[in-house]
Amino acid sequence: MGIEKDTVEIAPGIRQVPGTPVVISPIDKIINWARAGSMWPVTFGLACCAIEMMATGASHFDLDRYGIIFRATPRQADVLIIAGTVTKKMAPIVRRVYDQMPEPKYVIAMGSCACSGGIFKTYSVAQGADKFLPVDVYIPGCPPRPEALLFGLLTLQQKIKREAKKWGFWR
Amino acid sequence: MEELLNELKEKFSSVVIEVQEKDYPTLICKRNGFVDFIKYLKEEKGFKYLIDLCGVDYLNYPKKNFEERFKVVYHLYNLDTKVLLRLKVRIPEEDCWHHSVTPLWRTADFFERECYDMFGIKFKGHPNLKRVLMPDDWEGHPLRKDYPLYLEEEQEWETYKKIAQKYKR
Amino acid sequence: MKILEKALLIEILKGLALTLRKMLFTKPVTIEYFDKVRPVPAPGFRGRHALVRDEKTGDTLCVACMRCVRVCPSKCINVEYEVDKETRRRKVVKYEIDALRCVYCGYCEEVCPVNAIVLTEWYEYVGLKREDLFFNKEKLLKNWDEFIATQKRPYLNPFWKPRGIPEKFLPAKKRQFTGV
Amino acid sequence: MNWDLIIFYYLAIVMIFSSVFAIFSKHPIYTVLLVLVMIVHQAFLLLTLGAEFLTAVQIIVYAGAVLVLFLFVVYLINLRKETKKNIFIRKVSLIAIVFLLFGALLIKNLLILISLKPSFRAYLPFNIEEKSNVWWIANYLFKNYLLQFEIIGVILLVAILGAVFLIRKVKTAE
Amino acid sequence: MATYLEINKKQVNGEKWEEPFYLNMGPQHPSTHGVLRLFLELEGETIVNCTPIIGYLHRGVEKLGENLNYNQAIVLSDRLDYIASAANNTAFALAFEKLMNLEVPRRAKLLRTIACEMARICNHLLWLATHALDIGAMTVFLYCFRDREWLLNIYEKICGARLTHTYVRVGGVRQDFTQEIIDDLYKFTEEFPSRIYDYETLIDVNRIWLKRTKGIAVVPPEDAINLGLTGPCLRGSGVYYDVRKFRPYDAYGEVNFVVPTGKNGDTYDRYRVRMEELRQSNFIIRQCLDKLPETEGEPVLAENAPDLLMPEKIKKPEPKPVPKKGVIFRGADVPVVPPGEAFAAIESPKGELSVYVVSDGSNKPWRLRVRTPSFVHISAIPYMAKNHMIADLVAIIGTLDIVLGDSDR
Amino acid sequence: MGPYFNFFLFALILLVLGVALIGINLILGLRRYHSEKLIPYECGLDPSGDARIPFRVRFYLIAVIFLVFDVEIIFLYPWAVIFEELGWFGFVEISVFVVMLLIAYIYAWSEGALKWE
Amino acid sequence: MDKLIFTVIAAVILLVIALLHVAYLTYAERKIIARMQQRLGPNRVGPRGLLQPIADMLKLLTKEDIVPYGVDKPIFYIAPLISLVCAGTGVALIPLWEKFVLSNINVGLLFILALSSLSAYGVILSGWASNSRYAFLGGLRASAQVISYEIAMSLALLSVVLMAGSLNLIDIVKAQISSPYKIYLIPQIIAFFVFIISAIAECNRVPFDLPEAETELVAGYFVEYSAMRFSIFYLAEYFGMVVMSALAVTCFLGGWVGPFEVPYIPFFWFLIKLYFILFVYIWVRATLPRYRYDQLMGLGWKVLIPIGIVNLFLTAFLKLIV
Repeated sequence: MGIEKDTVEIAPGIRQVPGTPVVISPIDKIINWARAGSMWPVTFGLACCAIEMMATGASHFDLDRYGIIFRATPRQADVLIIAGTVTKKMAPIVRRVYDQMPEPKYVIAMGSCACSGGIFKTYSVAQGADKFLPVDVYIPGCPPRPEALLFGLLTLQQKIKREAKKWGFWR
Repeated sequence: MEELLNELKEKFSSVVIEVQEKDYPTLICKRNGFVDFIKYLKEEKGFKYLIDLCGVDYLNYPKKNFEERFKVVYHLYNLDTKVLLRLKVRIPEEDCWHHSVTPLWRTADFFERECYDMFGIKFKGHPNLKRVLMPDDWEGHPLRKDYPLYLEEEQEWETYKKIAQKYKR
Repeated sequence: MKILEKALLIEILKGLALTLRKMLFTKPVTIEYFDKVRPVPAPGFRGRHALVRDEKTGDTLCVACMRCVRVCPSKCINVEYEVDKETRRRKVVKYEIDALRCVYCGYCEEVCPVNAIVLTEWYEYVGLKREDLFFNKEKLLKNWDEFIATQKRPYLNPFWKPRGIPEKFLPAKKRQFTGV
Repeated sequence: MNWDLIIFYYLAIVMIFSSVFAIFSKHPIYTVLLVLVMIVHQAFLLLTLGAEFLTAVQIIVYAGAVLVLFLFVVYLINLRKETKKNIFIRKVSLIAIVFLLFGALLIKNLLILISLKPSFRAYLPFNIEEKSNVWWIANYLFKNYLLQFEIIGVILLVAILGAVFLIRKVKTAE
Repeated sequence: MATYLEINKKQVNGEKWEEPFYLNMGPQHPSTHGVLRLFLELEGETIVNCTPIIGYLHRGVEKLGENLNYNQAIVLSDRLDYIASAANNTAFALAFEKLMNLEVPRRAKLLRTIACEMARICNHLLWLATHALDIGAMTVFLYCFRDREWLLNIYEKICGARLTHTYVRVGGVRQDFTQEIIDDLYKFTEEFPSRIYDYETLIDVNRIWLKRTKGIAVVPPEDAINLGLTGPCLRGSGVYYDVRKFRPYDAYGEVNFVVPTGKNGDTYDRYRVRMEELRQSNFIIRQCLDKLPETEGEPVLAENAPDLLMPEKIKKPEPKPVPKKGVIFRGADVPVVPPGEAFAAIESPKGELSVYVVSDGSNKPWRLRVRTPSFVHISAIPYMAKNHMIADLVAIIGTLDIVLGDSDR
Repeated sequence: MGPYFNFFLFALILLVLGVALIGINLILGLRRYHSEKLIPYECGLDPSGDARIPFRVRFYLIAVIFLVFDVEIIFLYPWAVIFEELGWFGFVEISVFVVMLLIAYIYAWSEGALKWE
Repeated sequence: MDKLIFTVIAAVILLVIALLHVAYLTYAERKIIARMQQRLGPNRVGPRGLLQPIADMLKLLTKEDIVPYGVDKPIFYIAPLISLVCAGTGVALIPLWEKFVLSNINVGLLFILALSSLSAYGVILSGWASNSRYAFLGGLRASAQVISYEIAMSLALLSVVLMAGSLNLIDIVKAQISSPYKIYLIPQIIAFFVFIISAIAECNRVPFDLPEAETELVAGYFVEYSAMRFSIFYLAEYFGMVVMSALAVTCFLGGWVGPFEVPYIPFFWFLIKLYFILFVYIWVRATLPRYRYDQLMGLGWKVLIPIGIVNLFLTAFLKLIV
């Protein structure tokens, strides 16, 4: 997975990913398992990568196997897959859609254009979605293969599984 | 083909300045009387199909033999005789307008709006001449040659600038 | 007859029969990616960038001709070099690729006269930070090592020697090239 | 105090309060909603009397059809204007008086009811243990009140004709 | 389009009992095929007015193309109509070749034709998938993607990418087919007609499908020409016009195919036209494959084709000149590009895609104009959507086969 | 403790379940409100005015016709229950009733009341 | 007091069984549709994806619950509860077995109809309360659809009542057993057909899923609902499916009766029939496109209602003759 490699041994036998909590309580584990097991992205295609995103959802790659189903409204979604070029005209809308998603929410920037503007270093293209969104996973490629998107989603799952204390209103 | 061009040249001598034989026959026209000319082409000569309408900016073009800055280029097609005709109209920079052909072709609607959006050429007689690709409050006309390809921060569009600054990490 | 067909919903039943048949008698086409199957893309797939490691010197083959830098449509390659005063050969000091800007057109591997840069068939790479996908020379060489370990040698990228282009147009080194 | 009475008090009080609030409510939608509460409770009141069929009818016809009709009517009028005008507020004092009167009446009736010991079902004109409530209703309806039943049919016919006619009139006026 | 404030004013001042109901569809909407935004004025569920608002994917391709050389501009064309990028590549390449007076080898022409027709099948499959999904048939969507995957795999073998091929280039194609690819394609052409039959079983005669498509968005032929519709949308109205037949390019002059046309000009006819085109494309691929052995061994790139690294005419003084040893600049002796202009059109799967390029003699186009079918088709939505219901609007967007990357450029 | 009691008990349990689920959700869920999040959803744009504006469709007429039909069908239920006892008499009786309904139905249909706009 | 505790336990058990059915119905739906589309469906969360519904539920439990600006708060809060209670309570009335029915009411059939007519409120109110135009349109569509198809459904059930002579669901099943046909599907095939179509429409399922048509109205009446409130709507929808299928089994397919007795599992045949009808729901969803709104209303008013009336009179006539 590539994630095991990132861990650092902080004490004999205890490995930790830098920047994450050491202790993940059992309830955190259960919640994280549930969250990782049912990540619902918003149906939000912007450009070329949207086609590969659809292809990933289709029979050959079948996102449904990992419990990933697309929801049309951001209110019921967990993940925002920015699939394609974000233009400046579109940026406020992308941001609004992100804002309207309920916590906890994650962002995947799919493809070169979404990550950094790609080839389109022009007047009308936002140079990367991370200019205005907290991107969790960057997937390079133009567009990435469906497997790469799946790999990105799995990486996000791993990331979710390492989280702690992301629940409860009193926290 | 030749006959058509000669006929047009004779009949509309006040409109057609020059006839060029390039990959397709090209007529260079004047702005005045252009609408009548193109109407004649559409209704009498069967050029019913407007393939394309676009603007070209000739600022600092190396081999320029005319004064005006812009050109509006039309590609017309006759579906029966299979003739493709290119019309060019020169538009000066200081007096940047042209006649609209939207009443003749509904398809010209978006083309003209785009041309206005990208070059700032106003089309007189267009029912709804607004920007089509860029946001309404965008400054400048991007496809002009003096417009930069990539905007630096101070030239940035206001709305985007606000968002980028608000959520800067 | 037509009315009867309509009343009995024949065409709808046919559709239902098709879906049922697909359910019962066909196999799912799904590739169980990641844990069961890791598909190998076709040779020449334009994936993660790498710099070919020269087996003799352990360094890159790149001669810093700057052709890739100039051909790149998205301007994502940055090469810096210094000239060796004695041999008048160039030596690469810095070779950086911003993978997030790359559009994977494969022009760079095609123009490279010494087949130093390659877009490998490796697609399983993502970044959690933007810096993760900013490849410098070491990373690119490491990418190559990771990739070549999965390959049966000799490896020959089709774009190093595109099929169908007359050989005489290719630079000498490319012509003689038979794989790494 | 037996269960029947407790249930009755609950239903009666909720019905009265919901209808009063329905009158006072600023917003037409709330009015409809409160009337819904009232109707449902009324249906349950019928249930305590053993009138199962009428309960179902009450819910299906009044809650499921009449109130939906009201809801559509509420959608049709301009809600914002209605809420702004708030014509009911002016008559608060009047309504309060009526409410008090009704309250007094209610309390009096409640006092009478408390003194009644036996179950309400004792007052039913027929025996629902023997045959079901539906059977009895059907028996009365289709044997004793046949003419009335057919008249209902005519009334319903007129209702549809009237509605369609009205709509047609509106359409032609446009 | 009325803004928020205007609407409010209307509502407060207007004494009318019925007020228009405004609805905003898109840019984030499952059925607008990307980032199209439609501003609707409704009466009940009927559309009184519909205003398409585009530009949410305007990436400045034309401007960027003026800053890249001709070969690099082809990379941009991939991202215009990303569903059928081989067709876009071809359009660009044809215009540039016309400008440079290049003659493309016959084998390259055949390969281009195959690539274009594969792109057409890909595109129509995606169109059918999304169109069916919009109307509610989700299984057709997945079956189409299943078969599309097959073609994408072949594309991957051809040029190493699934969507953005950059396969066609100025003067020919990037590389030749291997025998494996030809075998794959033969297998595909044999089996594909049965797959089409599958989709037709599910929707073709289905009464719901017929109800949803027949008589919806009828465009009479005159209006279709006036609206500038092209491709299957025009042919669905019964106008016989196909660039492949009228101004043949590549190898289309030497293959047989029928251009299907519709009669009524409604959504169902357009659907039938596209389904028929799927079969025709399959047939064209088959013919081209049969012709391939004749040209065995030919180069697939013209001899005088410009190098990828097109040298600029006026060379900038470089700090350190490149050593010439062992490096041949192919095409370096050819004058790069003569000044002038060229116009080339192709029948892209969505309609007529034409490129108009003006050159000033340098290695970069002075003006690169792309007339894309989607842009024109979107401008036809108000006409087609009038007096239809919201549900029909979804079908109309589907039947026009819009890609926003194509329209906004 | 009759069947009705069970019925209401079940409804009550369902209600409790629903409330409990929402309650647990309120306890377990994160809450980070900010103004952007609470703007009503309209495809990522500013909403175009209040959503609840009068809406002219023929819901009114449909509701009236539905109401009448509903009442008629409710009357048919007791008839169906007692049908065997009534025999032909009941059949004729109800035929008259339903024919009147049908007249209204056909009239409404011919007037286009069932046509949806 | 013992009896009360016993009833509560019975009710809770019934609820748990129903909830499990509902939860795994979502799983089965995903799995079956996946197989029809030559996919695999959920298979990574838990063994064979069996924990998928639980993961979904848990995730939704820990999501943020958003109440947007401009919503009508009280109605926004209670609308999902109305939906859930009205859709779910029907389970209590269904006789799973001769001796197991939680609430054996004389007019059980009518009560189920009453509940389904009440459940329109949940939809219509949620559409109105959440200040969104998609929700508003979805709510209106849903309410008109539900009331239109209720008539057709009542007519279909009326023929059954005519055959059985009772409104009690257990009596209906018993009447079926004692009738020469064993199940009412044979004489009442038309009514069954009408009933199934209107049941699909009542549950807002494909091809009648207009209120929540994703490609038109984004998510219909629950556009603004998030986290648990949304999932309660979801639960209500699937509860509705289960109740309607169970009603179909009871009224047309002979309830708990089967060709042979299965020892120890008295509900066996009931469940088998129930699963079959639920499968039909899913099967139809995987195959058919969606109707347009006016066509849907037209189908209800102009096709199903005449068929229902004709069938009713045919039944009555035949019953008198035979």
